[in-house]
Amino acid sequence: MAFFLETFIGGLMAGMLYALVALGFVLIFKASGVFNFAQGAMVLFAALAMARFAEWFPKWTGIDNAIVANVVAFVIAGAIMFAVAWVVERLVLRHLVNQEGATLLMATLGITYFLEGLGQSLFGSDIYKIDVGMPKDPMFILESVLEGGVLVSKEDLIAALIAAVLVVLLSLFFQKTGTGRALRAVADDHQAAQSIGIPLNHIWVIVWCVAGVVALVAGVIWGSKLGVQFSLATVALRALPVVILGGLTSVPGAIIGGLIIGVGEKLSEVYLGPFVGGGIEIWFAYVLALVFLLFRPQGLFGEKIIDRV
Amino acid sequence: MFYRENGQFKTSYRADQQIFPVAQDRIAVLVLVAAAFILVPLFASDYLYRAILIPLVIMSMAALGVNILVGYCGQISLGSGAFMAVGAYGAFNFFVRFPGLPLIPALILGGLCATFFGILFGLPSLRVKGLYLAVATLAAQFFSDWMFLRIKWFTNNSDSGSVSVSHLQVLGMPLESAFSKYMFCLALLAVIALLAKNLVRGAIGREWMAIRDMDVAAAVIGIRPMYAKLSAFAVSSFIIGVAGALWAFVHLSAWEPAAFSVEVSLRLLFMVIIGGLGSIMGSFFGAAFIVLLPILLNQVLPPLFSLFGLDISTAGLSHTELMIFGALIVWFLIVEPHGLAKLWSTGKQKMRVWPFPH
Amino acid sequence: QANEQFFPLLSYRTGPYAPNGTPWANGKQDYLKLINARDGGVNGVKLTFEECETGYATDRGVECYERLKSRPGVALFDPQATGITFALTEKAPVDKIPLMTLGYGLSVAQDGMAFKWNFPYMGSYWTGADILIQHIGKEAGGLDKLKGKKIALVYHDSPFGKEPIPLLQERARMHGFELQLLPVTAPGVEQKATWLQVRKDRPDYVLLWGWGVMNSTALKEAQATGYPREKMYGVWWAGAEPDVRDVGDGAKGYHALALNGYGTQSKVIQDILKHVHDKGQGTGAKDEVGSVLYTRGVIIQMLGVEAVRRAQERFGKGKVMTGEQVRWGMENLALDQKKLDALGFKDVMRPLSTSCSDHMGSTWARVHTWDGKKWNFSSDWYQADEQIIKPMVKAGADKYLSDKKMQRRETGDCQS
Amino acid sequence: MTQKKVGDVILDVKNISLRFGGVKALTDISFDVREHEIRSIIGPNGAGKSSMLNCINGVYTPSEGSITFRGKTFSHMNSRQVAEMGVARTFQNLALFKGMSVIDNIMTGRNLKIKSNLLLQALRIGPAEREEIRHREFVEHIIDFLEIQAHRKTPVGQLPYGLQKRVDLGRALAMEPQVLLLDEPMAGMNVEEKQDMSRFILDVNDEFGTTIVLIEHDMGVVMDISDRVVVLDYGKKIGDGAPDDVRANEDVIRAYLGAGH
Amino acid sequence: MDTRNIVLNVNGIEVIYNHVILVLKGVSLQLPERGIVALLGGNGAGKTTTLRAISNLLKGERGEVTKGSIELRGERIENLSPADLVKRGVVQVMEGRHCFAHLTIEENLLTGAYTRTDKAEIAANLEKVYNYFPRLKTRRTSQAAYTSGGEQQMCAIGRALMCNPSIVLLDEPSMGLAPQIVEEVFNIVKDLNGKEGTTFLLAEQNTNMALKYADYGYIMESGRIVMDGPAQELASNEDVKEFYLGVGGGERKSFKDVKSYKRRKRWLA
Ligand SMILES: Nc1ncnc2c1ncn2[C@@H]1O[C@H](COP(=O)(O)OP(=O)(O)OP(=O)(O)O)[C@@H](O)[C@H]1O
Ligand SMILES: Nc1ncnc2c1ncn2[C@@H]1O[C@H](COP(=O)(O)OP(=O)(O)OP(=O)(O)O)[C@@H](O)[C@H]1O
Ligand SMILES: [Mg+2]
Ligand SMILES: [Mg+2]
Repeated sequence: MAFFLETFIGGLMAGMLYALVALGFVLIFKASGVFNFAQGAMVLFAALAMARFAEWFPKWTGIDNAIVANVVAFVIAGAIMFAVAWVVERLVLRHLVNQEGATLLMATLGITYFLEGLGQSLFGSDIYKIDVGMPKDPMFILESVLEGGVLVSKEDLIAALIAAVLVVLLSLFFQKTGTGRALRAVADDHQAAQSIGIPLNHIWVIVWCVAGVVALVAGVIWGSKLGVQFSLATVALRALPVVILGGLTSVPGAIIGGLIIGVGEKLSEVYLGPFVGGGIEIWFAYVLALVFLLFRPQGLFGEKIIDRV
Repeated sequence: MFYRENGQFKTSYRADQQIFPVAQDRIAVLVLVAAAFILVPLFASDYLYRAILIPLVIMSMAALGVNILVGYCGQISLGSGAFMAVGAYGAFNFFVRFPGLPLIPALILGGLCATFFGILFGLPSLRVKGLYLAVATLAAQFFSDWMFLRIKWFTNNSDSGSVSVSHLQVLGMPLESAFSKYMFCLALLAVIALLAKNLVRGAIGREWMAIRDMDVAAAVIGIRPMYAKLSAFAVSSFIIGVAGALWAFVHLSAWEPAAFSVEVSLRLLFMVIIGGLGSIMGSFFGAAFIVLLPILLNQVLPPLFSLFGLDISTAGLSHTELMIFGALIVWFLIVEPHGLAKLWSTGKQKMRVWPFPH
Repeated sequence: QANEQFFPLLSYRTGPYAPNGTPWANGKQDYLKLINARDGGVNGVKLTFEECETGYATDRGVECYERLKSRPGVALFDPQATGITFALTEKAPVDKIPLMTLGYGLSVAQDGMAFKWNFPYMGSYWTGADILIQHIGKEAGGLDKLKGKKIALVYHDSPFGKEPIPLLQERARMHGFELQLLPVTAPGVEQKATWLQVRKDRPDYVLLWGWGVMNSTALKEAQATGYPREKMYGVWWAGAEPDVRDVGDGAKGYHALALNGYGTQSKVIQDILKHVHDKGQGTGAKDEVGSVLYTRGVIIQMLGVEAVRRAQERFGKGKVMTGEQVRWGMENLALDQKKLDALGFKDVMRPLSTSCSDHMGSTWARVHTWDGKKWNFSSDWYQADEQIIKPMVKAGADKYLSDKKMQRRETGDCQS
Repeated sequence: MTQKKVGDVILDVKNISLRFGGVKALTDISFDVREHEIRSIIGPNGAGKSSMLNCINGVYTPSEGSITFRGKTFSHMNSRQVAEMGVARTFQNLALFKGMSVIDNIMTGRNLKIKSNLLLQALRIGPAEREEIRHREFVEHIIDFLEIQAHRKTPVGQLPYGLQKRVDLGRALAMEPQVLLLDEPMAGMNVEEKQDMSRFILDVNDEFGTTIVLIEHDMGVVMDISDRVVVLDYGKKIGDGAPDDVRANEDVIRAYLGAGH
Repeated sequence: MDTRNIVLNVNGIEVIYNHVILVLKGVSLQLPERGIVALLGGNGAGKTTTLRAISNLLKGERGEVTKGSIELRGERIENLSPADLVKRGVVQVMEGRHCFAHLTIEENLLTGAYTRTDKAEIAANLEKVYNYFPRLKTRRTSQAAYTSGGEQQMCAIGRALMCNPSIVLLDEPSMGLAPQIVEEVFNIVKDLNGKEGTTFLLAEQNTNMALKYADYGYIMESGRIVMDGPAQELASNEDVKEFYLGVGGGERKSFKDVKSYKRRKRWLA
């Protein structure tokens, strides 16, 4: 029982961590209709910037205070993500207005390669450390009820809370503000949005900035968990089933999807895995998402896919 | 001036339905094919064969398969690597379990395994569409990665899970030299490309494209979405499977599941989009672009840097290569979102009106 | 024809394994530079090299191989990746170029009678696993004490990670411990489920068979689930600085195999610093010189160079050796302690001598432990148990040969 | 013009209702269509005209009611069955296959009639090729008929709107339908083009004896060429009869025509 | 034509799609302040292209203006973004509706007011649009994709009006609308023109209506302007009557009788 709970909670938290990355996908898709494959690379890029500036800042200035260094690094990394957003809009998106989804998808893959190359050449391809003081040791809850208690990772718990806060804020932004409405309009029809005066350029910079900041937060959390190095970009692959299960266009969907995927894959790995040799969680997550899609092709909370004649 | 279709009157629909109705096109393609079969062997070196031409030919075939599914039928798939893997391991199993089974039947059986796998993972496409489907096809990718690592039977119980083949023969002739490998792959590619072209310009091809462009309207004129989609999955995964088997048998000789990772799937999708969705020719262009570009950069950059007196570390070089690769992809998409094939046909259009600009 | 011996260097400085691949590649390069700078090459033969980025991908690796293999004076290839090794194992005999896979690659390739062109110098995953079990047994107070114990293998889900399994199963049968297999999907960024299982089953020891990010992640997850790091033992690919650096104190007490010595005190490293880095010719950062993987790179390259030197002894000093000649040199290496000392490798590695039937040359390793800041040796050298490994190698090699319908080499072939 | 012979009821729509959530798109609609006639459906925007067509050819499933085609009654059919029975249609918002050429678009209309299997098509030998050419000839007739010879090989996405409408018609004609459902075929055309289109419709009706169900907002056209007219408003039927009767119907004038007509 | 108050001046523009397809071959036209100008022509004449060129929406179609100039109140606007143009009061209602499929009708209308900030004004404007199109009000909460063709057309027009434009480029506003609504739309045009002084450029197929409401008309054919003049003059021109109004030679011909003959006049071959 305790173990089941542990796995379950562990799954929930892993799910929230995926959701954090998934959120970046959802944001950009929802607001521009672009499936941004570069989200993983952005997470890596942001984390690299954060890690390196936190390391360089004390060296340059001699101020040896971890908090100051982290804050400064976070701000600089944020600014860098802003610059990335701006450049991406200028050099890529602007020239691909009104193109099909597949083309845009490929363009973001191009951006992925570019960012991976740039990130590694600016910041190095070694493994770096982000230390924002996340507690690494576990805590135990329900010790009075269950023997040995239930282990919960403090680090994951904090990360999950941050993810939840981000989701609430972003959901409000999309549903309640005029800009949010404009963003959704852009996703539906670039040209029509242009025709009524929505400045695509600004919109895209805004969205990519927000997605960049989300990537930065994800990068900091995942980076402090895993260490910052290239493989960070591959967490995007783990976040994809979350995105489609929750629905490409739904911010809250990212969280719910994350929770379902997280729990599903952990339980499957722990309880089914041993019978088939283990290592099943990654495809299990995708198959799980696929099963949900068979019932709701637009994901749990996604906007209905409309085809009308 | 040289490229004109006026003056070439078609007197029968058969003539008009040829693959290349314009005589100049026909000649150009003939020359190309002849060059591939005759001219290339005259000067190609071992390196050119083994590191460039053979991978290029095999990847072109895989891209062709992907293009049928993605470009013609509009079902974006990120699981092509898995289809290649199934083709490779399928062929491998037939090859080692039936001693004496000739290579070509083994390849075809491998392709059929991939067909079966493709249909299985194509079933969700009946309900799931677009990007949702694209992501869902990754299930096939990760499942096959797992399957070939975990299920020992597929790898003939090898401890490490890596397998190898050797002593390949085609029609009694050994397939060892680079030249023979190249010719074999090229011949297969030519046959498959021809068959594929016939399919896409025939009734079934029209069904695929109809489903791609407007599925409700397609249903109204009597096209069954299920048949169209699954047949696209079947044909496409067959071709990809054969390509996968060739990749494993002829190019790598020994392989592990990582040889068909998700990276391969992505690159295949790349090839068809850069090359041009819905164009057989485009598959070749795309494969050439994606296969050759990194190699080219890798060889051209160092002398280029030293030319400008820049001393760049080897790591820096690799990163620069990655950046240029990414940037070029974006640049090509901007220049022509519909791919190199479209660029090609625009070029032809320009030639048609030459010397006038429009 | 220029009097130059060419060393193609396959490496990966980008991608998921770059943090580990980079120091390794740097060590290889720096040693070549050292030989040229200090000794003017091997008996006057200049050593040249070219690096080719594989990104750890098999097809890129094959392309690099095909591109570089026909350069004049190619000595040997070190593919730096298990997957590439598999592909090249099929190609090298045809091209007559030897492959050196120090500490990785196919375990069965130790059998030189079956694998004429493969040289898994200094150890394979079977010897590594064997030594770990010996060490654990010793720590537990004797191998018989392992009876009834549970040992988990947390491994990179790839041929690399799966190689040690047969040996461990053999050992488990011998000593009566239970072996639990826990695969981790590459590259290994998500291991929560694995460690939850570890927490549930509480194995007495965990063997870590990882590469790249998988290692540090495993250590962090172990910390997060409260598994004692002192009970964790890594292979030598999980025992370098990049694996523990960003875990810091969290990895304190973690043990791993050390295939080689390291540090800057050895003569060869001092020479590299003096002749290469101080001249501004160093390949990577100076502070990484002497690290675990860097030193391994240096060793690999030294063995390559010595093979050339050995070949020259037979086929003509001061000449450029062909791949076949280098292969002979690799097969007839005899580096005793005296030679090693002279080369500056005192305390960096154990003596090594190869023969026609033994392409490994040395099966020694020891254990080192991370104290939160640096690695410290915590055991003496062990040698893998020949009695267990030899039959397994023989059987494996025979299966390989029969699958391929090939024959063992004749003893006469050893002279060529 | 010769008097045309209108035959028996070929399509009988009985008590069809259709709702989407709260929206009642159609309520209890019944009407019939006789062989060889031109039957128009008119009504204000959102009245449910297109939805009616969608029910007939199986894109929507009506919540109540039945449709009888040549004596066989269905409460729901799938689009394929409808197509096999010889019902073709055009769409209000163009639903052409954008990436395909004009010829290919029209050829898709022949697909139901293609018999050779996948393998034969891949090899394209003997029967498969002959079949392809036979259908191609038929399609060329349609192209001649609709006067779009010049655009044969243009991708339809690049054609101006009016020509796309023609191609849409061509694709439906290629099915050699017995009943042809036309959803606003003349929207976005000028008078001259409407005249052309009317001529096509009348020709099809005359020469092939095709029954036509027409939705159109141009009263001039509707009143001139149709034999009988159904009027819908807010999903209800408010009129049915010969053009002149409908034109005089009070309800229809109020709901749709306005005083000007 | 009154040349003193030209707000929009299109000067000999050439448009090429995809680098090779030359569509406009030197089109010039002027829009006077407070005018209603009709742009007429058959299918494929280039009306839509002209409007796109003005509102700078060509780029998304891979088209570009290669020659000539477009001036808005004396300012060259070829290089402005569509959003800049909307800020300057020029808005286009695109052919084929282009409603935001996933947004409700009301959200669609509100996005039209993106460039405006005054909440009260926006609310008032919304009310005004609902007054013009009561049908929209009843469907306000339904997603645009699920409304009928005509409803979408109203939505598109209403959305453009929410920008509070001074110049509206209407591309085939009457397409797919019931006759009553068509009349309605033209009345709205007249109304806005009269009351608020909005200038209109109408690309239309419904020549009858267009000429009834416009002050001035241009007739296009294969990418060229072939005739222009005050609306009444055009309406009484014999050729126009015959080929665009369908009343050549006196009586309106029944659509039933057109089938036997066909003659087409082209001003330029
Ligand atoms: N994106 C495009 N690419 C290539 N050609 C195009 C494109 N859009 C339009 N054309 C071509 O430009 C010409 C003019 O088209 P345009 O849409 O401007 O005509 P129109 O007068 O608006 O016609 P309609 O009344 O049918 O809307 C047509 O021949 C058309 O084929
Ligand atoms: N799939 C759907 N989901 C929800 N509502 C729908 C759907 N299809 C149609 N409707 C609604 O049903 C009503 C009738 O629509 P329909 O398209 O049949 O009208 P129409 O008579 O063709 O109008 P128009 O002349 O404008 O084309 C409309 O109010 C529309 O919003
Ligand atoms: Mg309708
Ligand atoms: Mg138009």
